[in-house]
Amino acid sequence: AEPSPGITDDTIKIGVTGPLTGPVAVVGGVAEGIRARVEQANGEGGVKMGDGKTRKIELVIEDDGLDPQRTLANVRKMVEKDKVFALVGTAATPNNLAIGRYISQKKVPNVFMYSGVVALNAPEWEVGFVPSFSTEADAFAEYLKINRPDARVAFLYLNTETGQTFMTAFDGAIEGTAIRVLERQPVTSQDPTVETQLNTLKASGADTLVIIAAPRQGGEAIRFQSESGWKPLTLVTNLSSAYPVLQSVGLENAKGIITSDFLKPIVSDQKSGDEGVDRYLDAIKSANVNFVFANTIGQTGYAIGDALIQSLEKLKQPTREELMKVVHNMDGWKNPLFFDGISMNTKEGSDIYPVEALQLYQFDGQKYIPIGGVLEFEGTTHE
Amino acid sequence: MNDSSIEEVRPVLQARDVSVQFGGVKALTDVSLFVRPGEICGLIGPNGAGKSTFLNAATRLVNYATGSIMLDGQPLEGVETRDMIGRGVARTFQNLGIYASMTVLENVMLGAHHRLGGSFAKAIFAPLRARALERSNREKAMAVLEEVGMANLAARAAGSLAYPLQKRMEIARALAAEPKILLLDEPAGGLTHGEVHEFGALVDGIRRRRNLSILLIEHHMGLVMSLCDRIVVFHLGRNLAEGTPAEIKSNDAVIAAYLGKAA
Amino acid sequence: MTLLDIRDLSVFYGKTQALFDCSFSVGEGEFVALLGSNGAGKTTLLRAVSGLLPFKGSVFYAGKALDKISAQTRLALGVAHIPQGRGTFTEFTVEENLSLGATIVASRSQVREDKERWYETFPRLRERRNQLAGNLSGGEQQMLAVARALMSRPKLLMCDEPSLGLAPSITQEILAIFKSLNKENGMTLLVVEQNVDITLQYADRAFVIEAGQIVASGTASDLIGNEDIKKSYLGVAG
Amino acid sequence: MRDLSLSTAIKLSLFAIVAASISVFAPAYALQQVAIAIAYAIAILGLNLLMGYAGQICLAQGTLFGVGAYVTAILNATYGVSPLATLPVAAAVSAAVGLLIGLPALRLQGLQLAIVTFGIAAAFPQLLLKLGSLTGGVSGLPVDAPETPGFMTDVPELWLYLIALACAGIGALLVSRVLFGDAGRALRAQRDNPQIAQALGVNLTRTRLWAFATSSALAGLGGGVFAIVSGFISPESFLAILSINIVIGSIVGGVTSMAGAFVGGLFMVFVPSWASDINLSLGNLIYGLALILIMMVARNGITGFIEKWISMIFRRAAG
Amino acid sequence: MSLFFQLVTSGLATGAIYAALALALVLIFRATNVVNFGQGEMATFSAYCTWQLMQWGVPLWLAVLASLVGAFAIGIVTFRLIIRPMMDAPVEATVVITLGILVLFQAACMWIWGAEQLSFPSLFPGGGFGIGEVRVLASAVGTLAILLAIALAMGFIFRFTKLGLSMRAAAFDRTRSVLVGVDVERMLMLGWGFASVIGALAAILIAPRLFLSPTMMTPILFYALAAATLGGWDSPLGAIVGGLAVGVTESLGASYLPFVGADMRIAVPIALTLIILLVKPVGLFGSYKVTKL
Ligand SMILES: Nc1ncnc2c1ncn2[C@@H]1O[C@H](COP(=O)(O)OP(=O)(O)OP(=O)(O)O)[C@@H](O)[C@H]1O
Ligand SMILES: Nc1ncnc2c1ncn2[C@@H]1O[C@H](COP(=O)(O)OP(=O)(O)OP(=O)(O)O)[C@@H](O)[C@H]1O
Ligand SMILES: CC(C)C[C@H](N)C(=O)O
Ligand SMILES: [Mg+2]
Ligand SMILES: [Mg+2]
Repeated sequence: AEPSPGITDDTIKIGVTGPLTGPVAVVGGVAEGIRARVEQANGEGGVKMGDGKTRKIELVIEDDGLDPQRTLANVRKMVEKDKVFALVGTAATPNNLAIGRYISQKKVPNVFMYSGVVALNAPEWEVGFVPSFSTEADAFAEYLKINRPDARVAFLYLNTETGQTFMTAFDGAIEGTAIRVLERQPVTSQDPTVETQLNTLKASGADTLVIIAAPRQGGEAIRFQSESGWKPLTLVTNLSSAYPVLQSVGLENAKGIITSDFLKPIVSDQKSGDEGVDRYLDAIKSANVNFVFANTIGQTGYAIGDALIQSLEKLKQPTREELMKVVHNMDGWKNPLFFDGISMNTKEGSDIYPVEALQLYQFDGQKYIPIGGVLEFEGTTHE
Repeated sequence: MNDSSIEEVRPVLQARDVSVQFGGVKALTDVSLFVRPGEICGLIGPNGAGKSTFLNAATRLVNYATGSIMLDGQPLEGVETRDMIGRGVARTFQNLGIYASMTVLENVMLGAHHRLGGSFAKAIFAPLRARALERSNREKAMAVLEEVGMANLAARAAGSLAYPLQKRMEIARALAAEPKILLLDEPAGGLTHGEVHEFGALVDGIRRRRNLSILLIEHHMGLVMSLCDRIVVFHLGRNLAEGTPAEIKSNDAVIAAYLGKAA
Repeated sequence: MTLLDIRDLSVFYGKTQALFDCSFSVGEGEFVALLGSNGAGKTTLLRAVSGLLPFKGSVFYAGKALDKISAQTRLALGVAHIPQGRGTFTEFTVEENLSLGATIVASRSQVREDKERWYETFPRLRERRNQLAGNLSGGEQQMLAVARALMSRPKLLMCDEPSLGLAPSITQEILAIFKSLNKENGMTLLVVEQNVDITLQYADRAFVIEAGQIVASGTASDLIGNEDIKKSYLGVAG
Repeated sequence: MRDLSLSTAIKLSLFAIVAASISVFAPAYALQQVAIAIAYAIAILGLNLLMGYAGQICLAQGTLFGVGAYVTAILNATYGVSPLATLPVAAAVSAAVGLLIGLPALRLQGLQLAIVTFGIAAAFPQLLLKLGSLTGGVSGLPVDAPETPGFMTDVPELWLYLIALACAGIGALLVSRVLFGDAGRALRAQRDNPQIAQALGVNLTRTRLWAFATSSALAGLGGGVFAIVSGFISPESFLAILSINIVIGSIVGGVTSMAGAFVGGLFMVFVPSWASDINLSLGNLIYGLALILIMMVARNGITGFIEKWISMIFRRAAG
Repeated sequence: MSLFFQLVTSGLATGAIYAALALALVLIFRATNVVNFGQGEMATFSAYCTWQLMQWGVPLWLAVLASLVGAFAIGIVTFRLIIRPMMDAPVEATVVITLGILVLFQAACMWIWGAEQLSFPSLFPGGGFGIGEVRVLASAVGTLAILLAIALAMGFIFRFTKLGLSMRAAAFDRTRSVLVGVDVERMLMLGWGFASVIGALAAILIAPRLFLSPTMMTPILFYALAAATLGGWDSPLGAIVGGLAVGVTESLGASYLPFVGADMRIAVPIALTLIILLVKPVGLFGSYKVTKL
């Protein structure tokens, strides 16, 4: 077949857009993580692709400040001017929604989006990456059903699709159990503080606090539950349970919180003997990334970069259609940063969510300790 | 005050027992004053006597606590500031009320605003009519500038004029409003002696041509005495005296309070 | 002894020249009037001397060349300027205005003393001491401007049209105050005025400025008698 | 007078040349960007009237822009109205909302008004989320592309660009009608000194409300165009920062200049991304420096700066 | 009922955060007639400097002291380089310039220290104490006490000292100030320096609550502006009262007004500000400007 735009015999051009600046610049870590993995691969000579040719990846990174309008502008420029082969790791839901129509029109793959929301609008040309928030909700519900079957839950939720998706799924999962939700309070990423919401949640008499919020507010909530004399069982979304967040809160304040993740916990920048983690540490060091090693967003970026490279290795023909075929038919792909037992699986036509398993962790004041086994939700991602 | 004189012709402007207070400061206490049609009435008094405040009250820029002010026999209570000019009261300001960044012509054209209405609706939906009005307004404004001898300065920025010319431009703007009565607050400020004479002639000419009533506040005694038909004197926010220039000039109370020894 | 010596002073507003090579001097302890019609350049001259405008030529004050000296320093050297249009701090109280007038005065007791003195002179200001200057009547503000300038106890007081907006009796009073400061404290005065007749009653000497140039000068008594000059430059009819 | 119409003619033809060459030389993706810049420019035109001439600082112009965008999107996505037909409605609804926002302006001035309106801008995205059933919440709303005339189906962006340009033309006409006449004078008069203006018979209430309404109508029109050109809108596009950016665009372009509105719109769209093109990690540093340096060099905005130079050159040539 | 008191208490704590930035805004406004939108970001930069010094092993108090001195220098340099050349530029230009300062300092922090939030040590003992069921944070009490002291000192200096009078005069009118011998540039420079110090102190006080990050001040900006407006832009004490009023009403409104809720709580300070301004357009403690006709 005719090669698609953006690919030559020795290079392939890939576009990344994300918020490198602005209030959620932490999410820019995705782009940085991808860059680290790609530079690593290029440094090792390039990617030996399925058609037998070895290509170097040329990354085009653009800053969109999380403004969907700028995301679209960046994508158009990358597609029409820079002629990228595909987009990877596009951050945040509204931004992916904004480019949906355009990428379907132009038939440009938008792979391994950094978005935890299920409903998108160009499924043929997209594939997700991180587990949906509904998956995380299921995992939390699962934990409660076993460990606190009569939990009285208070929700602090991000007032976007993120929080909505999470709560809808959670409500569905606890149906028919003795678990009750007593109070829900929204937060926005613009809220200066969330004391008010937390006070109201505390006053509800709940014994379980579920935190679905961006790092700043999530961190504040973690601190609150330890400071306020309220000692609920605290479940925190992985959006705001990364080690650096806990550091900012004070590790002792985070003791006992429970979170779920598909990544291995990394709490030290020293070689651990785990090959995947060690290669990651090398990569981010030589790429001189702007996040710290323990940042899960950066790790996710690196994992996305690795997934990209794996898909290219399997690309038999240098076309965009072929790429979509590959990423829509993943069967148990491994990833260096994934927790053992979690892999990527998709099925063309029915399942575009590569990661649908989570591991629960509890923080012991120093590090995350896995609790229970991997929770598998393969093929069950729902609204 | 002098009731018999009021009977003769109805005054254009008549104030009775007007008091104005700013917080604890009593700026005016029960002052009365009237201006007959076609008359130039002088209003003098020491600094802080309340002259400007009276003008502000008469144009409804400040509220008066008691008393009444009537225009053509109509009470002004409840009339909005912005409607005063439409009722025929135009004024100048002691501390200059000019628009420094606009041209002289624009300033003068603003005088006719109350007649044109300056409505956005008209400008947007009836642009041709708005443009025609604008043209005729400009011509009239030029004519007024001609009348005060400032036509050659029409395109200058008002702020760049010398102080006395700015004051004169304010008069032109007031005239563009085609008022019945003109209230002038120290219009001759900054003029030299000779210029004051010339200025007096200008004001008198305007009054005659347009058959205007004028209330004139000035500290320039030569001008006031030569120009005014009648003079009212305020002191400490009250009426002190009233009379013809000759009477005022020789009024001991006025000399003591205001004129000083060598008037 | 000459206190203020102005030589070939030229001032430009952008490209337009307002003063052309003006030269004159004011002796210490003199009361000098600067006369001239509108737009002659009187204000410009004062602004140049007090440091509000840059100039060409030279201005010496007590033997010092002023061109490199900042406005603050000029004030400290004793040059005070009461600007046209008063320049009071309208959003400050009368009292604060007087305090500001004494910015360069270090001695608190002197400030207190002087305030008392000017309140004595202008009882109106005392009545209004806690009122905002902007709410004063025009003439009251003029009094305040004068009192404020005197708070720094200047050696050379330049006053731009003090009579503007003042009642005749107050004009006389202020000129009389100037005169007595001049006589008793030896303060040098340079007063710009339109009100020629009254000014010449108090001044020792006068210069006439016209279209940016000094066109005449003389003692006050000379000028009062000189109908020619009065007619052609000062517009005083008969 | 003749001078004035001559310079207007020169400006207009210059504008036409620029507009035409953009449509010829700009690649499709850039053309769409330019169309978005023009949508912002329409809102800036309104803000210039309000801020530059009426002297009222409104930090909610982005909100009114958003109202317009949502009116267009809702009418189109929910009720199937053809996109272009929604534009007058978008302008009208925004005008009405603008009147409401303008009410406090009758009593508040300057800084105080700026801050109250800024608050409204900050609350707007939350309100959009709260009214999710109407606005589509965080997922936003799609907008149909307007039907492209046959001969340009290859470059639908060109059609979008022309639509934006036409709307901007209407906006500019509207503003010029208001500004160059008695209404405009009254507007400036109440800005420079409201008390004197009142004494001259200016109805402050009416003048200010009209200024708000006109400005908001233009914001709404711009927003509608924005929705059409983007094809998709969501609350994230109308955060408080948008209102700030519109104000920046207005000032950088020149608050009292109509051409400045276009400069400002282009500035808003292109300069931040150029800055990050220069160096990805220093993008905002460069942008911040650019803001400061531009204002230091061109304190009356870019058009003010250019006009100063042009008139200087003319004067040189003449004298 | 205990929820009510808890909401009031934590509203006060949050209000103290708003008041801190508002105080710096009011100071610079009073001293230079400029609303410095970048004040918060300049302050964040100083807080990062403190953090950095501590990373290098400097003890907290010394680090704070050093950064406050540094903040003074930053204020002065900003004035010299950016503001002084623009002293007689139109106000719009200044608005963009201060927004430029905001962007610049935020970008600088992000470039040097990254986007991640960091923990910042509190000047006060951690935790708090309970009054009945109500929990009071020691840091909130401490912050408020310091702010109050600063506001009173500022008010005193502005009103009763020669320096304060001169600073106000310089902000009011340059020419007039020059004529009475006020060193205008120096006053404005001091204004920038002091405001920068107060801002830095504010940032150091509130960073422990907000976590240190380049954008920590951004969400506060509107609330601080509202607080300053509510209190009246020329009153330091007003800034504190305004900040606390905003904090408490917002906290109560978010909990007790169901149609507002936590997601629309920003409507509460807007409404409060609007109502107060409609009654008193210059704010609670603001003074009216005068125009004599
Ligand atoms: N807004 C105000 N607040 C407080 N006092 C005021 C206000 N306006 C005027 N006054 C006071 O009222 C008195 C009268 O002032 P007004 O301006 O009417 O005097 P005037 O007769 O015009 O004096 P002048 O000849 O000096 O202009 C003055 O003592 C002044 O201080
Ligand atoms: N800021 C300025 N810009 C340009 N030209 C100016 C400026 N100020 C004054 N001029 C011009 O300089 C000349 C001298 O003005 P100046 O104010 O010194 O005159 P004056 O003698 O004080 O007049 P008046 O009696 O009206 O106060 C005038 O022609 C005036 O137009
Ligand atoms: C924190 C946010 C950037 C996450 C975003 N709401 C998402 O959909 O992934
Ligand atoms: Mg008066
Ligand atoms: Mg003068």
